[in-house]
Amino acid sequence: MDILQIFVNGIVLGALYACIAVGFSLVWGVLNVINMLHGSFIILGGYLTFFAWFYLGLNPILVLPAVALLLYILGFALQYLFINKVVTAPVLTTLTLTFGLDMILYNLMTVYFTATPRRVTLDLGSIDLAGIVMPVDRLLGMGLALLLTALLYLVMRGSTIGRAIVAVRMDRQAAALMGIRVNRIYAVTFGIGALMAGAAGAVFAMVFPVTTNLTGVFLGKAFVICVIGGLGSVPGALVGGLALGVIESFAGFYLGPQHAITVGFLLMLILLVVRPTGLVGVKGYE
Amino acid sequence: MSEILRLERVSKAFGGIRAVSNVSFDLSEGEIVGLIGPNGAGKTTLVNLITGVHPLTAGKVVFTGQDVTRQKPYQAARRGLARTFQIVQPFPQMTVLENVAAGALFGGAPDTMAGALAEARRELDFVGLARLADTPAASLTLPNRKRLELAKSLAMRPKVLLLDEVNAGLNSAEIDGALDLIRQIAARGITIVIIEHLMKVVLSISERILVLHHGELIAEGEPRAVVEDERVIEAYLGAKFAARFKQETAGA
Amino acid sequence: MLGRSWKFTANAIGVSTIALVAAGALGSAAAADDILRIGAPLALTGGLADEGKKQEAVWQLWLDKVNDAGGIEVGGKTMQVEFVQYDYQTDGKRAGQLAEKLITDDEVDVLMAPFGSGHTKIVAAVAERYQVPLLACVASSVSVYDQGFKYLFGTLAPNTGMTESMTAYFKEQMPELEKVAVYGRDDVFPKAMATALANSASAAGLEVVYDQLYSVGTMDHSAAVSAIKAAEPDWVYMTGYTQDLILGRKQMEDLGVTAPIVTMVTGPAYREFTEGLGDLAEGVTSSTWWHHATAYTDAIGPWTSTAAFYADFVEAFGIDPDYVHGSCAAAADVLVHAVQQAGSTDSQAVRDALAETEVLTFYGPIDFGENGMNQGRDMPIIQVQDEEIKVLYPAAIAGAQMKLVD
Amino acid sequence: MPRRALALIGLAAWIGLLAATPWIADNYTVRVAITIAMFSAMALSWNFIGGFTGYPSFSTAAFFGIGCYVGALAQRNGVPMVLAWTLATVSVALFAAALGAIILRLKGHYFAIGSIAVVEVVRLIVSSWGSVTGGGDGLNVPLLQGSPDWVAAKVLYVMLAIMLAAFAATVLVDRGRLGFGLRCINQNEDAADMVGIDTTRFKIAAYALSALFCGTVGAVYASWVGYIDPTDSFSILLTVKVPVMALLGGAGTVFGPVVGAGVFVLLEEFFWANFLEWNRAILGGIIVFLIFFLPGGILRLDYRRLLRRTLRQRETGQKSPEAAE
Repeated sequence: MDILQIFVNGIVLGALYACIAVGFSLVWGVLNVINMLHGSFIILGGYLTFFAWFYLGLNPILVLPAVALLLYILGFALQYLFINKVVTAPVLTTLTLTFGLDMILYNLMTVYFTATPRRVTLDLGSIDLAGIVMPVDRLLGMGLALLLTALLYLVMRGSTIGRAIVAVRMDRQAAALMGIRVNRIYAVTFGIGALMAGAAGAVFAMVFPVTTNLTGVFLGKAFVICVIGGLGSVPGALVGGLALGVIESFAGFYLGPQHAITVGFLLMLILLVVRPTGLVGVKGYE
Repeated sequence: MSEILRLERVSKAFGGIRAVSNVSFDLSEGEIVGLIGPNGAGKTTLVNLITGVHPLTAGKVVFTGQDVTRQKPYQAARRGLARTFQIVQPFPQMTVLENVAAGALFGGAPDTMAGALAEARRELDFVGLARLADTPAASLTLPNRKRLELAKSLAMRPKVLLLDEVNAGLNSAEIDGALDLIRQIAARGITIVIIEHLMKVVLSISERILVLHHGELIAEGEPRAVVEDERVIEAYLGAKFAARFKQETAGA
Repeated sequence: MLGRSWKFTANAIGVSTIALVAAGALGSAAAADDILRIGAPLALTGGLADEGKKQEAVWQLWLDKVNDAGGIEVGGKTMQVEFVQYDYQTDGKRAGQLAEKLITDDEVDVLMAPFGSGHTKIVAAVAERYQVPLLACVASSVSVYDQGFKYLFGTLAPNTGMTESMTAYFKEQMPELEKVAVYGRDDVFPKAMATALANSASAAGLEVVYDQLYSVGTMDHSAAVSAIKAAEPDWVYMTGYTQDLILGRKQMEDLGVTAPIVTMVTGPAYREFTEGLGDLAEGVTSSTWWHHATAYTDAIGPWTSTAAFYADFVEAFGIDPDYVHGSCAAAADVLVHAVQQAGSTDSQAVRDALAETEVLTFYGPIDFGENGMNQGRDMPIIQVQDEEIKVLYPAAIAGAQMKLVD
Repeated sequence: MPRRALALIGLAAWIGLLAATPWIADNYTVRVAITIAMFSAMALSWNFIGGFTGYPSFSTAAFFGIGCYVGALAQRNGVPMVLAWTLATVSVALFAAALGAIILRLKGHYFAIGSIAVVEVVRLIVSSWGSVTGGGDGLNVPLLQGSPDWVAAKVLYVMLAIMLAAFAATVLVDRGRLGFGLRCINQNEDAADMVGIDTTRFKIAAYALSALFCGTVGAVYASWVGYIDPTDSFSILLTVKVPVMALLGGAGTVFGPVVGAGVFVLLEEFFWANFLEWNRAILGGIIVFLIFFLPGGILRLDYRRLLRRTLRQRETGQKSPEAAE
């Protein structure tokens, strides 16, 4: 009984986690860039959604596509103008660059949005299924998260741009020879990464209080999930997110909430060393 | 001549694929031995097994009487088991001299930087690269990179030198030069294993030939005997080549 | 309401210049004796920016009031007051560095500590080393004061007083109260409160059915909330930062925790909490060190009564003051009082005068104990009722009856 | 050679200037000098693993934080201060060596992520192990006794000594076998293995060196500020800032980290004082600028030229006996 509830808590949370990680994983997988901006992208998406809801009275779900589009544009521009210039440099360079860009974005957000926690207070209650309680907004969030993840998966597999992204990931030079404009594909990929972060932020604004203090927390989660699930694949992010959600949920219940996050990070370190391809074990973007 | 390296039933499997199976042979001090076989026969894998790059699935490697089956590459290098790579592996941003000095310092005898540099100079002279000592390794031409690779290995003062496709990509004049160099190395008392898939190059220089096919050692012996071996002809040489080779050697 | 808060923020940003020099301090040529310089490292940006800006705003209000009166009287002479502030960006290392800068570069006579027990400790170490008096108006953990520092004084009372009176009050209101679940953030103040409550509750004969901390950076409370639900407590006591509490309260509702008493420290003391929760805030109780419903009169300082302070504050900012505002303004009052007693800004004399202090401010009585902390007294218990903050206790200032959460 | 001599003179002058601050400036300036010495020592440390070896390590904050905690705990348990510092140094070096044996198997992005994760894991363990570390409450450390001026001067000289020790270690490594081996690993790890370099041991040595001085700095820092907590001790900002400093000056060079740390801290001070609200963004801007316009660092002296020069130098010294042979 208890165990089932904890498991359900974990799955619902895990789907949201997957949503955090999928954009990050995509960028890492295709561009080989550890995007330190990812946490701030999510928070930015969350704030934009909150303001649209609070001042304009718009439903967050309706706002989501617009927020996602804005972040896509931001991501595309950042990649096109900055990151592309050093995209083939070693990880130290790219990571440091995105960290620097993150400092700027973070500063902008704290000045204009402040660190005050904001939340879309559409409290939708919860569903009780044979004693298992599931909050409606989290279920909705989970649904959206899964939908977005599935959508991304389909785009990556089915569309021209998706195939181009996969081609670039597989072999940059060969892709260039085939006439793919690699830099544009990189910018599109980074844009999609930001788009997913913005969408995640919009979903989160309904569930979690959003504050700039949380950028680091979100980024940390993305790290852990990507390593657990395996880098650079949509299914990997999904598995990693769900696994982390369930692990944290059980660890929080049995070991105490103080140790829940520690267990996640420890697991990540162990997996990094023992099985760097992650649980799903796919190398390469699919 | 005493035995310096011995392989006993060495096998390696990658996943389910047997890359090398049950290979046994030994080398005597000062020998020049050719290891031949078609592409994919497992020659490079065998070199990797001897030098500790891959762990063995089964079998034993004995070097100067010592069981070195589980050694790491750096240990092999320090013991005097040096190798060159099919695809050359310089330290690209270091100078030619520094590249060779690295071999001397870590794989060879000298304990000091100065000693290593002196040694490196000598080896560069030996391979004929002295005038390029101060250029970055990345800017060398392919034949020169192969020479650099040789000098680096020699600086490690090897007892056994495994030359993996040292002639690949060279034209015939360059190959002659390289073979000349190999003879000079052998004259220093270093045991040499030449790994090649071009038969002709090996036959002229080797005292003994090992033939690898599908990971198995199918023949071993003097060049002449090996060329006449039915299995070798069938698996690798082809009848025409065997006949021509017989003619040529008979004429000589 | 939020619109106002935006304006408030904008104001705060507007005034956050590096130094706020008292208007009309034209006589800057006057000897240093004639100016009281107060230094304050503040978290104006970063995680604690909301708190830092409250301190900044209320001191500006206080300073304007003092300056309108032409300064303060010390030993028959009129003295000007200056505040020198720096933003330490919620970075502990910076806080210490800026405290040192204030002392050595700006030569302030006294220091005000920033928000929070942790950063107060860092600044206190610097002040102690330089023997400069430090007033801490937002640090209530005893661990801040138990290091034998001689120059540190705090206007908040110890946490234990708060948790004991709260336990007693709830038992009185709900005699069938038996089981309490305690869930606190592992951070200086929230942890101290959680520990203190667990102790007070056990001492009062309640059963503590859940007692856990969560780490900084926890994003989700479902595991803990499920465990709490299973323990069926009558009272849930959670401590943390506003974002933690909002999430915790929401998850309790989502996962069906039905305890009749929900206390969140110090949630309801902040408007962000009620705004972020909406209806879910209803019925949440908390304790606070001060509430504007208290009615002290004949107080020292520019505001002679709580009502006077409240009126000025609401006029200036359009919102109700909370305990941070009250405590920090009162700290300035106490400081001026000590300088007046000492007759100079000499740090040793001011320190001694502070140690002797026993006065009444609009915020309440202030009497520093042996360790420099304000002596305990009855501290208000508050509850959100109909989107407003009502005082339940002490009886003298109570404005409403306690309601149970349904 | 004159260039290197000039650089050495410059360094001596710089350290002299820092050391003189207690006599010529106020304590705030001394504090800035302490900060510069602290970060120089840490940037020099990072240089062993990040600069020489080319492993993108982001675990500096873990080493610094463990140094803080070991030093603080030892002092609280009555260990004399200097001994506590030594203990912290040794513990951190051992920790790094043990950890290195595990995570140095990773390369590139995986290593970067792993080394950041170490900071988080250690922070979380320290905060949840409340009975020993005080958890989120942090720890009070006995305050250094003495007048503020004396304390500031003392801390400064200790930090400068650590910085000098880190610099001396850098010079020794740079000239010696270890440094040469690390550079080989940096350029081609497989080839390094093949020429007889025990890459695992070399990398562990570099990682331990990159930790050691950070541990000392952490312990001294704890004694200086008198209070530490997990959030400030294990900060992600610190862990990125230190590599940025080394990059700013020139990673893999001998003087680069010192130049980078000095310039970075001074810039930070300047922006802090003048652009209060935007200083984080400005620092971010500096990083972006650095990546695009100074990819090799302020010191464009790359190590090859230095090394070649020293090699040639030694060689000429070597020539006469060779000729005699």
